[in-house]
Amino acid sequence: MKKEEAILQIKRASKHFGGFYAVNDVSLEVKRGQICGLVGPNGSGKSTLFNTILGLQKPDSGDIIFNGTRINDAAPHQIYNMGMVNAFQIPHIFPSMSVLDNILIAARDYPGENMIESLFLRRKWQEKEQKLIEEAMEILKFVNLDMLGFALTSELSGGQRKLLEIAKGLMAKPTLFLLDEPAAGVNPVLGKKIFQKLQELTQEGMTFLIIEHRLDLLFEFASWIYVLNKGIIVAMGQPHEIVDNPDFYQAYLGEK
Amino acid sequence: MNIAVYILDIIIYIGIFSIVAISLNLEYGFTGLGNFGKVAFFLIGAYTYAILSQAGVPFYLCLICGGIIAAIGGLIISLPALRLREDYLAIVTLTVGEILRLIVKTESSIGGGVWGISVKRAISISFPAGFSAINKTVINAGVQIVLIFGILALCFIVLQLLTRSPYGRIMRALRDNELATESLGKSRAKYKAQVFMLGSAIAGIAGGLFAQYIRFIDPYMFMPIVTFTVWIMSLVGGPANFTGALLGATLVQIFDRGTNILKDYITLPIDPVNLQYILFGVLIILVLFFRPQGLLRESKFTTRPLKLVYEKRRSDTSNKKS
Amino acid sequence: MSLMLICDDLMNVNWIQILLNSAVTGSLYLIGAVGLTVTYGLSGFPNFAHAEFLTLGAFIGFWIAEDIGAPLPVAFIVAFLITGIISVLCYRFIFQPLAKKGASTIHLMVASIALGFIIRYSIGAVWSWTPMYFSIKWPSYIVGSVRIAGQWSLLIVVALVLAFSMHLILIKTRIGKAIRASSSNPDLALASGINVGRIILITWFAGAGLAAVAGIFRAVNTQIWPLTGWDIILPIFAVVVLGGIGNYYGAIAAAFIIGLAENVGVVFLTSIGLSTEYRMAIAFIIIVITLIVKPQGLAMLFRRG
Amino acid sequence: MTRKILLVLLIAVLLLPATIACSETTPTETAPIKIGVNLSLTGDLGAMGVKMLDAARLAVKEINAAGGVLGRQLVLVEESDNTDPAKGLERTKKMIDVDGIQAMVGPMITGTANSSGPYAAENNVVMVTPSATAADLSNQDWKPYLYRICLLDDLQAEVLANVVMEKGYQRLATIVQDNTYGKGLEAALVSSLEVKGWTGEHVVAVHFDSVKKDYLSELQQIKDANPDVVFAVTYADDGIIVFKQALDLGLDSIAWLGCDGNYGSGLFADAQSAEFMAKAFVAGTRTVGGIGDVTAKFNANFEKEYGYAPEVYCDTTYDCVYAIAKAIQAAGAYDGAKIQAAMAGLKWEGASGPISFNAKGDRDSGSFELWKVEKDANGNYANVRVSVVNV
Amino acid sequence: MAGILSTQNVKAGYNDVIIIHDVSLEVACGEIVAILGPNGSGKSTFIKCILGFAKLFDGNVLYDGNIITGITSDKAVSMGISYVPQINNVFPNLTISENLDIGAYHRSNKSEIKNSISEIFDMFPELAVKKKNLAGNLSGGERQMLAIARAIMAQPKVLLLDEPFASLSPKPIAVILSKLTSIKQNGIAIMMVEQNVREALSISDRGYVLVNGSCVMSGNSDSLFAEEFSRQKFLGLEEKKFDRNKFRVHNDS
Repeated sequence: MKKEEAILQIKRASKHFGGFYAVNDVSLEVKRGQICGLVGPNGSGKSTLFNTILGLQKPDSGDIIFNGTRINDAAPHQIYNMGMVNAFQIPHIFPSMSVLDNILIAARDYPGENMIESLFLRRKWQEKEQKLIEEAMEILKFVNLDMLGFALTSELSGGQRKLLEIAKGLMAKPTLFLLDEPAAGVNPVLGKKIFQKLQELTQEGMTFLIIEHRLDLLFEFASWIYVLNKGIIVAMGQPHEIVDNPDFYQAYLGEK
Repeated sequence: MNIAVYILDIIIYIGIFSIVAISLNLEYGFTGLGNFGKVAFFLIGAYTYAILSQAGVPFYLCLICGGIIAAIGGLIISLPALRLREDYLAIVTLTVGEILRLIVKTESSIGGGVWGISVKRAISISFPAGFSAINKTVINAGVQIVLIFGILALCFIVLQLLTRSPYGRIMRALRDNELATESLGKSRAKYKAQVFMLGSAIAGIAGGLFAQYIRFIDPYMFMPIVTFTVWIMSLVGGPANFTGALLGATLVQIFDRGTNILKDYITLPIDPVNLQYILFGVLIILVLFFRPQGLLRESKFTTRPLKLVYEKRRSDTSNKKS
Repeated sequence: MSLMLICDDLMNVNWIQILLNSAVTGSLYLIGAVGLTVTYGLSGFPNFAHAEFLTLGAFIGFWIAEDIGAPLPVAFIVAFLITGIISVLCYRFIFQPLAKKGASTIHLMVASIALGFIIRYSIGAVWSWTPMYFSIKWPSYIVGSVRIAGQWSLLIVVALVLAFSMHLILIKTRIGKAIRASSSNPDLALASGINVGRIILITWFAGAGLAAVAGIFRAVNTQIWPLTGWDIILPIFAVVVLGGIGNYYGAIAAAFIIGLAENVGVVFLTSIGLSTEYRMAIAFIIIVITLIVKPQGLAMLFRRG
Repeated sequence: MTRKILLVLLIAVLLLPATIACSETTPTETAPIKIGVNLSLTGDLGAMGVKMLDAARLAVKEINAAGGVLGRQLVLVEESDNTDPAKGLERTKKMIDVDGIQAMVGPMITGTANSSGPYAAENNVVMVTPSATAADLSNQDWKPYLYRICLLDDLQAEVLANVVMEKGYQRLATIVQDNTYGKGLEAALVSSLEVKGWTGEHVVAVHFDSVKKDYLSELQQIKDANPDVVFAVTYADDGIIVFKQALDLGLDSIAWLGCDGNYGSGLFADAQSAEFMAKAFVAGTRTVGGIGDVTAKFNANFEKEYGYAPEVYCDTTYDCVYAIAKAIQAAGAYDGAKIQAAMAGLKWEGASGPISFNAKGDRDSGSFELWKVEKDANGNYANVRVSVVNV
Repeated sequence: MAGILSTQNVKAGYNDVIIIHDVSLEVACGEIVAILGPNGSGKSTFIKCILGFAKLFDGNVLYDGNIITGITSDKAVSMGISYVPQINNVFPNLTISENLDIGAYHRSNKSEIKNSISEIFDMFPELAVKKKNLAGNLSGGERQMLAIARAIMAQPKVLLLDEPFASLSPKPIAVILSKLTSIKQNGIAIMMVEQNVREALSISDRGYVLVNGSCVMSGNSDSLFAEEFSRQKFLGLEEKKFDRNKFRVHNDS
């Protein structure tokens, strides 16, 4: 696998609401197999940038290129099926369904999700589903939720929901996984564990783009950081470079 | 005096309204689409059946066409309406139902307007002379029960299979959290429109069955109260459970007919019709307060493989213990 | 029918009279819709039992004015108060606890339909389904080519006074500002020390009271029976939706637009050879189109509402 | 779980007949005869149906006081179709299957007659309707089991057409209820005028929804079309609103024609409506009892019993009960098929005039009254007879 | 210095998630206290739990020496605690004057309210010019000023501000800073949550630093400001030693 290749490229993307530029001429690259961090104070445009990448909002200008394809105009579900998934900061769970159901629904290329096939090709999807359940169990084990597979999602604690949100993303076997604050709202030990897991997954070729306010964790695991402030990338580099970069502190602690 | 015959009539009504109620359960209970215009699709099915059967089309084609046209109607309404907030969707569908009724009422060229339209029974049997009226009625009712419950069983099985499949999982997911479902790569517009079409088609078929059983339809039969009645059935029985729809339809029918019969034997201080509706209102509010999920809950398992895994796991743990 | 003939038809119409009729219809819808739009905006669900508040008010007014023989203004006031209190009780003991239990919008809506059943058929049980009529005889005036009946002028005056005094209340008084603040930003209203729960109760009280006034007018103009309110609930919903849910000024504009649309609609319907029965459909189509195309309705024009 | 539920369902369905069966008493030769009544006691036409039910009860009371039928008392099984034909059929079935009636008064509305007809005929149950006037009903294959005490639309329309011809009106406007009754009479009048070679023009046709109850603009339409005669088909409740609003708009300068639906003191409940009718109505039609004192006696008894004067279709409802009683008497048994056969030969003087049936079971003789509204010295309004036309 | 508002070992969060762990701090009359920390550190949650907008699991809130734990916001306002949320902090459909009137909702003396309004307009001439404008039409800085002005209308003894400078450009920040100083001079205690550390510390008397829901530093502003070297500490990065050779991926970039 070519690690140097950029899986996601953003070229001069802008997004404004009224006169306010939430994302202003941002260009960045995420390389395959990398954990890439995106940091910045509140209101710096991180979430808007994420939404733009995911197709939830259309950029006003610029290009978003995923795996060599321009995805500016793709719908969120199309982008998902191309292999880019995300985990929300506040877990988007399906409370009336079991944990396993929550994960299974995230699988891509699943034949049973077509009305005709789910009715008339039952054997086909049931076989596939058995395999998917096994995979889902693996993933649950990976995030330590394997004992809760049949619990109702509404009964999970906040931290467990967070893990479930990540597990859902993994079920889709993504090539690029966008995470919005994976460690927020979970205890520090678990937060660290999550990042360790993510690092394990990079060994399998998965790529992560992560927004995280727990800078200690992010800087420990990420290999590249972009610092966003007021819609503009003000600094980038490896964590140790960022730590020494005055622009980074200016973004976070205010103008001098 | 033939109470048995009357019971058969009740059973047939239960059958027809169960079909409408399960279509509402499909839309509302499983997918979260609050369709308050159920009667519109019921009406489309009934009028399609009536008009086609007058033209001599065989009954099964009439039913299928009724379903298809209702599905098309559902698609036309769903395209713009399904992205609406749930209360807007409710108001829009309720209003569309009334517009449709107004049209068939005013345009007498469509289905006789206010004069209504006579409908032939789907299956009419020519009895040899000397058959008693009772026997004829019973046999006719028997044929109707076979027809209606056949279709009910078919719808029930199809929907049961559908909701216990990955497709059903997506439906439930849409109900729980639309945005999350979309972000998991499922086009919510597509799935919602499909479900709405399927639900409308089923309601349309029920409308056809209703028309051929009543043998006469006119616009006064398709008031919003029909939609509300179906909602009562669904909410009482359990919106996310098809057996619940059957239970709800049965309870409402028995309540309706039972109180109507009881009034002949009990002297009430108030008019029985008024009392009936007051009790309906109280019943719904009580259900919403104390049993918002209905009498029957949603099934825990979305698919059969999941259930098998669950059972296997349970037996494994119990084996370990022993 | 050719276009020429249609034009010819339209020339013959007494447009001033049509405008007056529209004002009458619109005034009634306005009084009926104000309460619904405010409670819809604040409580977040369409209260279908609002129709029954109209009916109930009409019956209470009828009872006071005809059976007891009190003058009409007394009937208006008593109907306003009693209906308002009943509405508050309904909110307090049905909708509020349901909302606290986490009932969805649909459940609240179904509950309101159920409450509507209870009130409507209770009225039917108490007063019977036979229509009744106010015995007051109103004078009728001719002004130029226009005829004005006494009850219409009263209705229009009440609607105008209501529109203006509501405006003053909302703009000038403490409670009015609190109502607007609560519907504009409920969380901040709470953080500003406004007891939003109490504000909601007040709007339910006043809204239902106004519905009662509208119900009496409807009854005076036509008849009184248990469906008095239900007969016009969909046009009232059309006003609420077109005006922008929760927007008072939008509702004023929408009431008169829909009054105009219905009455002018009758003229156009007959001139193009359609049944006047489609008059009902005009309001319905306005609902559907507004919700699909621009769910915020006219609210964008009246941001201050 | 599912199996349990199905079991419960089954038990519930089976319990219902058990409860009914327990409360049933087996009919004997001396037990009262149950006659069905299927009217609209709630819904759009509920107000009218309630009064008609009073008339039926009066007839039963009188018959029972006179010794009943075949030595047995009559009992009414009262059902309401809520002005919904589907409900109407359901209620008919209930009366036939649960109460075992062989004859019934009603249905009140044409829709319920259409929906209930086939089932009644299959079970040999006779329906005698006081008010379903639509001509179309005569051609149904189940028609032998429906007898009609009311006179049909086309007969009434002919009388009205004569008035139009005689007075020489040239511009006809119609404002009719948007239902079988209104549209039926309107169509019958127009075709009757055509047959008679009328040269005038039908300038505007307004079909109104009786639920809308605000007809200002519709009436304005009529006014703007400048007709010289307006034909109104309403019942009492909507009629009041139409007429009071017509007065508000000054439509009393035009001649108005009425029909049986807007006959009766119910329309005078509102003073403005009464004033308008007195001013504007040149004539209205309705079926009447010709000579004889049956009508007078009915009117007097009705008013004495209920405290208000009988309104439209009260007399025919009353006659329906008598028709059934007489047919049972003639048949010698309470048996639908026999009653149906006996009914055809009946001929008597009813509250609504001389009654007999043609081959189709429709009333073939009767008198129409032309009426007007007048204010008496005390300031009370009343319908006044202009003339009587026999058809 | 007696604290007008203080917290004792509060634990707070949402639903079942605890975000704030054992935080005790206080603000005294006529003092500005800044609560600093990177985003996600729980600052906003902390301020919200005082007024019951976030869930308080444990600990106490004291106001004027009395325990007011679990108070409802309308009572808190009438007692003298005003709160300015970070977003949606004005009533967009109301004019500036009306927003101020709402601020004085629990006050009854009309002439006093009138005086307060004119005082406010003296303090915020920018708002006085536009007093008939809808708040929804104001710029970000003006909105923030209005939000603060609305809160002052309640005549609070303590003003709680949630990130008053967020997403504002330097110029309005400077204006608001000066306004806060004059508010302080009127004897109102201000407790302000902010991530713009320098701006906040430039006017505050004391500061607390929250990282990951716990208070890691506190002291007077000058001393905090002086700890410029510990800026990593503000971001919770103080003990991390980033291995410069750990990542080779980007060496060439």
